[in-house]
Amino acid sequence: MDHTFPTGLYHPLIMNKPINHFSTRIWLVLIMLTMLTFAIGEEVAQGKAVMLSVLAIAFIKGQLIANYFMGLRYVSWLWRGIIMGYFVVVGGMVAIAYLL
Amino acid sequence: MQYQSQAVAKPYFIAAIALFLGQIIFGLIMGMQYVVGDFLFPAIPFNVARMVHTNLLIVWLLFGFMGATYYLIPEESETELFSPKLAIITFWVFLAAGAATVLGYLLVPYASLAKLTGNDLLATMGREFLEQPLPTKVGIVLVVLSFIFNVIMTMLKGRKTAISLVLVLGLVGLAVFFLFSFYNPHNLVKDKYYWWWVVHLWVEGVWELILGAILAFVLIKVTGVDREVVEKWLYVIITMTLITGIIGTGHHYYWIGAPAYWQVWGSVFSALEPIPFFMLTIFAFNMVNKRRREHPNQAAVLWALGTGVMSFLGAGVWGFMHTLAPVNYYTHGTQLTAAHGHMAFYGAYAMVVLTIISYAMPILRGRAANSNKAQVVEMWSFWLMTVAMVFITLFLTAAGVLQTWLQRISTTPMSFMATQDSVAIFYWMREVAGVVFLIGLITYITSFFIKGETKAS
Amino acid sequence: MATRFTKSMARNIFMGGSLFFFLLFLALTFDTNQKLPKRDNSQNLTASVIHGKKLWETNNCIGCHTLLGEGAYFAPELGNVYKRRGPDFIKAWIKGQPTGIPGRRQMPQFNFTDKELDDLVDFLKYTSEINTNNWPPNIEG
Amino acid sequence: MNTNAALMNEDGVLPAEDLPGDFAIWIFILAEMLVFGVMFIVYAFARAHQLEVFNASQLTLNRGLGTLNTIILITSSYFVVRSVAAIKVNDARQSARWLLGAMALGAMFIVVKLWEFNEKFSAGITLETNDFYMYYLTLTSFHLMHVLMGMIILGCIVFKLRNGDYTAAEHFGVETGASFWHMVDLLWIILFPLVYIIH
Repeated sequence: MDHTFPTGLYHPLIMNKPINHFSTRIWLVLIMLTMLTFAIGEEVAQGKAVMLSVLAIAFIKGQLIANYFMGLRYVSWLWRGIIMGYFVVVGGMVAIAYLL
Repeated sequence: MQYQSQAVAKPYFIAAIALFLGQIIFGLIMGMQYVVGDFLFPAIPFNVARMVHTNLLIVWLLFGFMGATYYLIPEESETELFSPKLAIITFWVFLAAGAATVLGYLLVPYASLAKLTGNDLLATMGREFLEQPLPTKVGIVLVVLSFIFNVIMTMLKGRKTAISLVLVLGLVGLAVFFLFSFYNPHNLVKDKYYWWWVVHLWVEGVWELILGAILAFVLIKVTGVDREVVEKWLYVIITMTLITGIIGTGHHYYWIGAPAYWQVWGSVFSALEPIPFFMLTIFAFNMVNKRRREHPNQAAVLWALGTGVMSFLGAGVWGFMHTLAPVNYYTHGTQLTAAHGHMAFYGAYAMVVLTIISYAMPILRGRAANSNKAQVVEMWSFWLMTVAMVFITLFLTAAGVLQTWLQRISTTPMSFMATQDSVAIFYWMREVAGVVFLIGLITYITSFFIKGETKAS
Repeated sequence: MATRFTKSMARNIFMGGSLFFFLLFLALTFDTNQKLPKRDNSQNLTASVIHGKKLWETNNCIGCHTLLGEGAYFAPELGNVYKRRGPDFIKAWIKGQPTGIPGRRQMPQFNFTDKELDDLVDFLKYTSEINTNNWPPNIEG
Repeated sequence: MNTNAALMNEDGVLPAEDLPGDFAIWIFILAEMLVFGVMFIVYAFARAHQLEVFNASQLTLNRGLGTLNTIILITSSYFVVRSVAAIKVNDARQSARWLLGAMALGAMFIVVKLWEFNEKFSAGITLETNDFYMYYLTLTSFHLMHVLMGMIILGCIVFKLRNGDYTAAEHFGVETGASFWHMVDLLWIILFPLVYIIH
């Protein structure tokens, strides 16, 4: 299959440190969200609000990984939609099972 | 035909169709026995008719697969077959072994057959679908080994394509998993556990590789679509097949004594088994829509598309219907299983063999395609058989649902035989549909004898 | 530009993915084999049960009946027949075949000796004591 | 080629790109996600049937180790991002180093997980103990096998990087493997709160 490489690949920005700092920032956010989930778990708090907020955190983390780690941010909306839809459907079904 | 040695496929195809006819006749006998219990008793008891019915199915499909392989491997490898002579010898050995086995079933009481054929040395007989006497089983192994040897030697000296690689993987898997038919532990649970390694890993595993390869080959030929495109989709589809199908074996382990966690593994993976079949259907239609040529053999195109649709319905949808453990708890071992089995085997394997026969047979007989007249008759046979099979499946499904209700779910469950009497009407209707199927098959065979104007290949 | 989709990658994923799931299947099989002794009633595999199983096979009982739901669907489930009917009924039934009632499904006469009948019943008793996760749903099988 | 592009871009000037890695791995990723997704849903509904059993057993899990593993896996994913970034500027050596780091983290994940399993096994817990432990062990060990598979894939890529098979212009395989590794991370992101936290 014929394939060309984007000129953006050699974009001078890529050579710059700040790019990596950006993924580092995402990483930091993910770690903080993980700690938050852990803290909620240690509180042994029960209830719908807790359950929903933990799921919401998972959703955010999933989006961050999909968009910035997997690199779907600038890919066709279809793929982002699939991943987001996946989180919505699975998370939604889980929520339904817990709320029932 | 591009290579002289492809001609060895012809006797294989003819034998396949002849045995197919036999299978259907015995199917009709069994269908009759379902409603008129003492029909042909004691000449042909039900269990004998069933052995013949199912064993003929397996044997004719194997003949079909072998014929298909002998036809497509030289063309894919772009070289003559390693040994056409060996192919002919194995043909006659296999045919003789098959015929002797069927005659044995029909003429000798099964227990005597077991004694005569050395079942005391190594007890392998008397398990569903693996009823063959020991010498036949050994014969199958030898035939398949010589066949695979022949095919691999051919491939080694020629071009290696994805299609032939997948086909050979499927055939090797077929041989390897058949070896479990020799393992028959006293422990019934283990016996059943590994019995499925033959049965399930064949039909929901390696046979699907063979199916995919044959279908991909025919699609390339009749549509002229780029090989590269077809082959990478072939890989994707069979990947899906194996990742769902292998662990999907678990849907047979719910109630035979295996641990309860199989209900989760089996349900989850087998619930996804329709996906590869769905992809196969989409793929087949896509390829035909994107065709770059109008192949004169439209009957073959019809069979190819039919394989996609019917395998999706039979194996995919009808399989899914009762594959989840909570559902299967009630439907396990009812007519629903029979309904699924009929449409899946017809839709996936019978039809793919008929597809390659439809495509290859005219070429083997020296023309690109049959005359228009012959093709019209063949298409009629396609619709007759396919529609008849849909109705067989629907009637068996109705019988199965009612049976499940009366015998399993109801708070006052009826006995097995009382239930059978209550659903007899559906068995009658199934038998009628079966007769239509036979008419379709006879029409199919007739189409081979219809002359008319044809183009040279 | 188009998304790349190469045959070699598709092949690698096929090989790797299939191997992975096959290994997983083997691992589950290994675990199943470890767990089976607690479930499969194999402590009761006496010589007579083993002989009974052989009789079951060499007379092709599975050609009409189901056993734990597997087999032909022409005649009743026998995995729990021991619990449904008891030993004496089973023996008397086998001896009394075929019924010869016109139009009814017929079971052949196998001419078993009394010892053979005992062995068959032992096999069916052993089968009925396998832990099948409570299948069948009721005694009718 | 887009992981980095995505990262660098905060002003959205780049046009839509193609998928990072081969289309075939994405089909595979979707299939895997589907399998896990169905299992997650099955778990949630099975729990609804046996609330007490699930809630009681869930509290015995070691949430600290679960969190540690989450951090390990997220960090390994980050390393993989850095590896892809490195090969895009043609630094195969650095790219391989990041991947080796990710693999080391993967190994740590496995060690922590086995430690956790060992805790449970020595407490006499098996697949058969109750439905919660059955799901817990099934889901986590199934995921664990994916970590292992991911490590093998990363190992192959390291081998090829060292061989000089990948460059800034041709690093398709690196992205393909990276996408798979991120998926393993992504699934854990759901699995961890679902099995360890939410009750």
